[in-house]
Amino acid sequence: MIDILVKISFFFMLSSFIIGAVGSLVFMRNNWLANLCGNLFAFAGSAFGIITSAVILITGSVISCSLPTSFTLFTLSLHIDSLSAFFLFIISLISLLCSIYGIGYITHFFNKYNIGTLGFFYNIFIAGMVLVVTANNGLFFLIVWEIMSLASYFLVIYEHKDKENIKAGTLYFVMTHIGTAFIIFAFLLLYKTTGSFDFTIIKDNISGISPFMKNSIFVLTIIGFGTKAGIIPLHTWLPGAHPAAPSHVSALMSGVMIKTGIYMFIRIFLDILPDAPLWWGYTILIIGSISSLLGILYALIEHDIKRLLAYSSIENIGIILLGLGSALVFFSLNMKSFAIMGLIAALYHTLNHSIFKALLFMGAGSVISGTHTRNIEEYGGLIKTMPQTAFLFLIGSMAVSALPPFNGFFSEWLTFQSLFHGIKSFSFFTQLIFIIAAGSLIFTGGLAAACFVKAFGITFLARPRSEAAKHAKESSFTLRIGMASLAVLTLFFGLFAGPVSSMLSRISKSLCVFQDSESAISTQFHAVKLQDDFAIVSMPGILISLVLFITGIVIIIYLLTRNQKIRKGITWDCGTSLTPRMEITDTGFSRSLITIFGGLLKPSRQSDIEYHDANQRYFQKLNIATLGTRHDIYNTYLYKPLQGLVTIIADYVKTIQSGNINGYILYIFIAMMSLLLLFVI
Amino acid sequence: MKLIIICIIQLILVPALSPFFVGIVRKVKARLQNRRGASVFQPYSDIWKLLHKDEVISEDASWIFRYTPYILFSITIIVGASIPLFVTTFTNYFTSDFLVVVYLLALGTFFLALAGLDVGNAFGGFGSSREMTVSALTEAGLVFSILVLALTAHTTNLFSIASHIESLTLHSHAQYVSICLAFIGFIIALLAETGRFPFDNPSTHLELTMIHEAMILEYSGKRLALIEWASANKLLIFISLGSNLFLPWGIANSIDSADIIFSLVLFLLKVTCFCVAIAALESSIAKVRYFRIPDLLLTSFILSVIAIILVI
Amino acid sequence: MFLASSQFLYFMEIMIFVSVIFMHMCKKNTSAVFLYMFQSSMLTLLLIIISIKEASLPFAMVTVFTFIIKVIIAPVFFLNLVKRHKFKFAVSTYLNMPMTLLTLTVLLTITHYKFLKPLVSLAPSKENLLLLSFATILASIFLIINRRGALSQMVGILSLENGIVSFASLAGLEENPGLQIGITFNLLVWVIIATVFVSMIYRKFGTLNVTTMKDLKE
Amino acid sequence: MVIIFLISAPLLAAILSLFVRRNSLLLEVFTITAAAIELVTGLVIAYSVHHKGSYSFTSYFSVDALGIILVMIIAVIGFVASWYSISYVREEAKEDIIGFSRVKQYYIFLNLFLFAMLSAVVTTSPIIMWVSIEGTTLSTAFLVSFYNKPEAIDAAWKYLIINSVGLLLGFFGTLLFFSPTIGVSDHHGMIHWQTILSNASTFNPFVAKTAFIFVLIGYGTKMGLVPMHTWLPDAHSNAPVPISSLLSGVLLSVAFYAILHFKVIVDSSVGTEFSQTLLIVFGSASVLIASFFILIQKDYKRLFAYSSIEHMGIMALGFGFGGIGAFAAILHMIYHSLAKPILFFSAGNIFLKYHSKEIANVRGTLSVLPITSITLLIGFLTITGVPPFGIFITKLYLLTAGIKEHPVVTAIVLFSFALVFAGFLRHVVSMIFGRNGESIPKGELNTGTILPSIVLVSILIILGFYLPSSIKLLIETAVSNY
Repeated sequence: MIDILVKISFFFMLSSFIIGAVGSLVFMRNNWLANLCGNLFAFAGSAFGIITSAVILITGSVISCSLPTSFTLFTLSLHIDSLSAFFLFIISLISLLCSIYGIGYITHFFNKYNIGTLGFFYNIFIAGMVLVVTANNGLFFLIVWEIMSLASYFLVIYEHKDKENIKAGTLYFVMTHIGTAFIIFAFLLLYKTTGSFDFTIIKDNISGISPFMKNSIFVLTIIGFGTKAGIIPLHTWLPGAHPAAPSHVSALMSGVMIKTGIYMFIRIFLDILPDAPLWWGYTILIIGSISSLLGILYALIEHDIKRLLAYSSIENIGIILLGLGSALVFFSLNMKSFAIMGLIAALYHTLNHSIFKALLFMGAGSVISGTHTRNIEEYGGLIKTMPQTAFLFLIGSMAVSALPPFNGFFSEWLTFQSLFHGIKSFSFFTQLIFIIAAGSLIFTGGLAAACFVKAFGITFLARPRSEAAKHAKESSFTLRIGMASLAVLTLFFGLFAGPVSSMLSRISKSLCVFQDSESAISTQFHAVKLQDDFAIVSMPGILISLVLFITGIVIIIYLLTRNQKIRKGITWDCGTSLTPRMEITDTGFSRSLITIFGGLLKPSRQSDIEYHDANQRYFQKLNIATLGTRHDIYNTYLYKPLQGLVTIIADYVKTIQSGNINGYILYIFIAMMSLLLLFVI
Repeated sequence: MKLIIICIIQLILVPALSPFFVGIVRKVKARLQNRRGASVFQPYSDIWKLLHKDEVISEDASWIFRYTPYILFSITIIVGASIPLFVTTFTNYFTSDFLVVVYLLALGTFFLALAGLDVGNAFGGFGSSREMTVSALTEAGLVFSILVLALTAHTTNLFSIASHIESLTLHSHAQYVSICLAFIGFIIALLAETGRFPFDNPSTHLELTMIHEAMILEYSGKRLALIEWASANKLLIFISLGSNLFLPWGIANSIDSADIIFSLVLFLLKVTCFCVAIAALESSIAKVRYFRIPDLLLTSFILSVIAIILVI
Repeated sequence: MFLASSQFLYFMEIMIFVSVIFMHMCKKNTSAVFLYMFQSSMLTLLLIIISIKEASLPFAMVTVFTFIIKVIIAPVFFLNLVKRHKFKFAVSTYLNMPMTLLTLTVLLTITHYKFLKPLVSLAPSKENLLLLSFATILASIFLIINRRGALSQMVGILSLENGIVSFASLAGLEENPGLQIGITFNLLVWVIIATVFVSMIYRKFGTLNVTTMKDLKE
Repeated sequence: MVIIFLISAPLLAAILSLFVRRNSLLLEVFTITAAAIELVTGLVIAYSVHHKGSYSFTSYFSVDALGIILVMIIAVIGFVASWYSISYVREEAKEDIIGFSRVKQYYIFLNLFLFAMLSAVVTTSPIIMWVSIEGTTLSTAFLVSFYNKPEAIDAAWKYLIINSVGLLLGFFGTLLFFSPTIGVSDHHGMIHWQTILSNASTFNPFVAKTAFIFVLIGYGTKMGLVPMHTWLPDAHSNAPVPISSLLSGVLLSVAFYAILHFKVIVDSSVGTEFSQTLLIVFGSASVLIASFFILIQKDYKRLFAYSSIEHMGIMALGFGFGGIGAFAAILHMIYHSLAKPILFFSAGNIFLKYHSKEIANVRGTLSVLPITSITLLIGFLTITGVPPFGIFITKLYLLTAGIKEHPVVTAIVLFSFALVFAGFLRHVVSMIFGRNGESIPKGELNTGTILPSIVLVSILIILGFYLPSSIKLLIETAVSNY
């Protein structure tokens, strides 16, 4: 009964997306119709998606269906277990709110770009993601994976009049395609081992796989899906592509799309491939450490608010990988209860990051639609003109900085706890890796707070730094609805950490490998408790005490001092007149951290700066200034050499086509003679 | 009944005593500088005075500037109530995980830094920048130094850590050494977090050196009082953490009245000693250059890492 | 029946091969054309002998047709072309004379080396003949590679075709005579088109040297 | 019977066109009518092949499953190309690039070309096939040199000479294939494929191998396999656009069809491994080398030509890998034939506007030629194998077929695909987006230049999602035959 209902709901979801896609193309000529059609059907589809996933998550049932196609080996087979349903839930939830937000946000594209195509690709994009996490056949998966990439590529280059967007889109599409090539190879190796592309059949037949094959698949998967997830150093496309898309799409890309990579990591390492060796977990932990630490450092450098958020996504992917990596290590060491804990941490952070990153991107989108620039240096004082956006962005900032009582804190706490268990338990080498991971997570946490103080402070506080910021207006109603719902969700998922964790624990246990093992965490409604009383945290407790104490203190102080006068004055200006130029800049704010981490960040340096007022200065010339805006070490040391290598080969190959007909016939002659010599003996 | 009294003591002990200990530090420092110094109760008078003064608020200030003092102060009270002060049986399940404490304090720092940025004067901005830089780097040392104890005690709950460490008979020298190393790391983190020498000069108003003071430059009246009080609380919180986690001997393990009174007295003594030591330390060392700070903080982190490796 | 003896066939085949060698060496376009004429007539002789042996009338018709096209029409076309555009001297070869001859020797050796021997299983009695005509094929390709002149390349292709036809006739790989006439007709069309192109090249580039056409490269 | 109509239609159109004077409309009518007749008769034959497995008429004509696939490809692409030719040639005539005699010449050769291809596919005799394929060279040589520019003549000369050398080698190979029939059949009767195949067991393995090498080199030249491909980019980029699309999309496949015929014979003589190894060698070389050329290409028509080399490599690889690879290769042939004309037609529209083949000179086609840009984009996505278009799945099948026995080759091919994609994307994006410096009038030329592409796009999309069972059956029959 439930099966059928779920299938119907899933079908409705898909058809909504398709109707939305086609409909917005049909109504292309009319901006409003196209906009409404695209977003409302996406909304409806997402709502069905939420229903589908919620039912599966609650009942714990597994839905699978399969349709043969006219192509062999390729069946449209879907398999929604709890893990898929969880990711389906995230996708639907975020796209639901993005669609609401989109209705208002898209209006500023009217008459500039084609609304119909936006609606088309938007719906296709969501449908692609939904199918990616539910597909159960390798070929089907690859097709929807590519459709997702394709749609997102067109969304990235949607504002095609901007050259930078086109460039970012090209890089993105090339990177994702190369990533897909690795994925294809991984699937081919799976096929070679098991003779099928069907995940279920692969899972059943894989036990005899050779270690070499298994490790090859691991490496290929890490590279392939890591490209999508944006792990460092495969992230280079991400900070360009995510900002280039319209903001609600950025929210989806950063919040959800990169998670499909995480989904496949879990699916392949913990579900499909048997018996992960220890070094897999180590590798993921190291990747996670690097991504999280470097990601947030790069975010600190950024002046472009959406690029900053994109880098922060890399950081959060790193944190998720720390959870996943510890889960894998525990799993290899046969400590399944802790493995479940690590997995819960990873899944929880996946959920949380989706929510607050979507919130932040939407906030950024509101700010951009108010000020028409992405440069943080040109913002300032927006808290007065856009108070609600500011408040919601602040919540997002706090959540992403892992500050209690919001959801980011809990998942980071859980990640910390699983890392602590790693430190506690094993051999020296394992311990060292976990110490590195925990250390980088701590630094990441601190730096994230610094980064988002910067992002929020420079954007919304102080006086406006530009005319645009001065005249900004509060964003329209649907935008605020979208953001406010997400803000409520950040608090919700922070507050109900207990129930959500137990749900996640059920999801983890639904994986075959964890079927008969207990989770290391036990949850009550008010608190989450670790095995052996190692740690206890109560998110409601934190929230309640914060609310109680803050209101209490405010009331007490008000009662004590209600007779006092509060005078408004100008900010202390040391006797000069204070201008916005005197406020700290974005660069200035992060300058000291950049200098401290200069060795890692390799900021570019500029020598011989001449000031326009040089004669008034004591130092008339500054020899070296750290600009700290460029950090293309990956280009310099990884991509450029690779590209150079290919170019060199291509230049050699080019000489084949010399234009000389005698040479051409010589090729034929040589080919003929060598074939005769080689094959006919 | 007894429990409720203990609860209330636990709740108000930190805010009630913190100005006193700030006074002690100042007094000792004055003595060491051959001054007579103000009375140890002077901070109480300061707070009282400020609470009754009229206020000037910048016209550029938003609600963040207005409410940060309340948030900050509330957080210090919550944290003050969630750490072991004189009794360990007090099982505060809600907020006494050490990561919660660290992140709650970070929440305060977060808002303080925003408040520094809010009014848009030049000082507030760089104050915030420096504060965030220092706190980002300090956190690692702080967490790892406490983690040493947590791993020794097999729990991350601060009360449980205290009681475990107290009842611990150390088996190996490695554990001694590691706890000592962690303690040094913790002290460095303490000095950085509470804005003491050699990181910050709590009594400066010179833009080259100030961090904390730069952020609160715009505050006056009751809000300044709350912030001053909150930073006093923070100092006491860290001193109590240091004395009750690393040197928990004598802390009450039951709610027996005699034990508790003994423990309270011992607590006051330990904290006083700590304050004297801090004052002495502050008088004997110079403030380091701002860009030397990371070295010191990294030292704290590395020491803790070594301690962890030793403790396992 | 000396004419039908394999000695005589062998002689023809040698003549065909030798004419390719001379095509490599000749300095004038006209002499290349005459060499081709000579080669074709040798081939015709060969075909006549075979058709006599087979005593088949259709085959004789094919031979006649071949004679008309290869010995008369094609050379006439070429000679007209040469006369019209006055390109008397052929464009030089890539390799100098000794090297060219050396390469030809190598090719001849290769064809007689063991590994190609099984090819003669088609007609074991005519081993040397087959190998020699195979050598003619290789030498003709080498001619196209070695010569820079457009006309010489054409002659090379035609000579290659002669080599193949001689091989096929000797090995008995014959087809329906109608089809053979079709093939020869095809060749005629080819010759017409190619001569048009040669004159187009001469008009556009002012030379028959194909190495001047180097614009189409990467 | 109907097959007579099929192949006489283009021939008749060519002959009739000879007598047309000063009325280009009449030429167009002849051509399009002939193309329509081909399409209809092709469908009729397809119907009977689908039902009976093969179709034969007298001992001269026979069409099997793969044959009818090729006939349909020729008919469909021939029709679409004729359709496109009308507006394309009109545009050029309007701009005084070509005069009436050229237009006439164009249509005559176009029809002869179609005739040659059709007869190559439907004949039962290897020699007629050879003559027809040689005929395609001869009929298109003047179309390659159509614009009479120095580089066009250069290209046409290379086309003629290299293909002649190649085809002569192929001819030699074909003759060697007759060796098993010596003494078996009537010596002067016509030798059919079937005759050779039924006697393949008496084929001396050594001769069989030698023969196949010559055939592969020979027809491989026509098919554009590396390293015999050198003429291809020159010729395809210099011919008029509709001809390029026929050359790239159809003729190469016809040449491959010829190779496949010989492959069956040699396989039954010496086993499949020999021919498969050769096909893998040439196929992977083609894919790899072409990918590098695509990466650094500066001329968009040459770009598409190199892409054809790559795709011919894929087809060769498919049959080299065998199994599902062969299925993929035939399916790929269909998709490629449908997709390549889209690219060339778009290129033609762009060329008519921009008057340059350099990628660097073409910018911002999205604002100048919106619909052409979209078709170009779709064509690009199809040809590089991005879903939902079918080539993605055929590429995957190919890799699937290869992974078991030849993992290294598969990896190389996969790498080449990524390279091709990167190169293509870079070029196409730089053409479509960006701002055009000079003022080029906006708007499509006329519907005749875009409708053919749209028709092809719709066929492709339908076939990408849904492969009719009849086509699938045909392909499967073809796979079992070859």
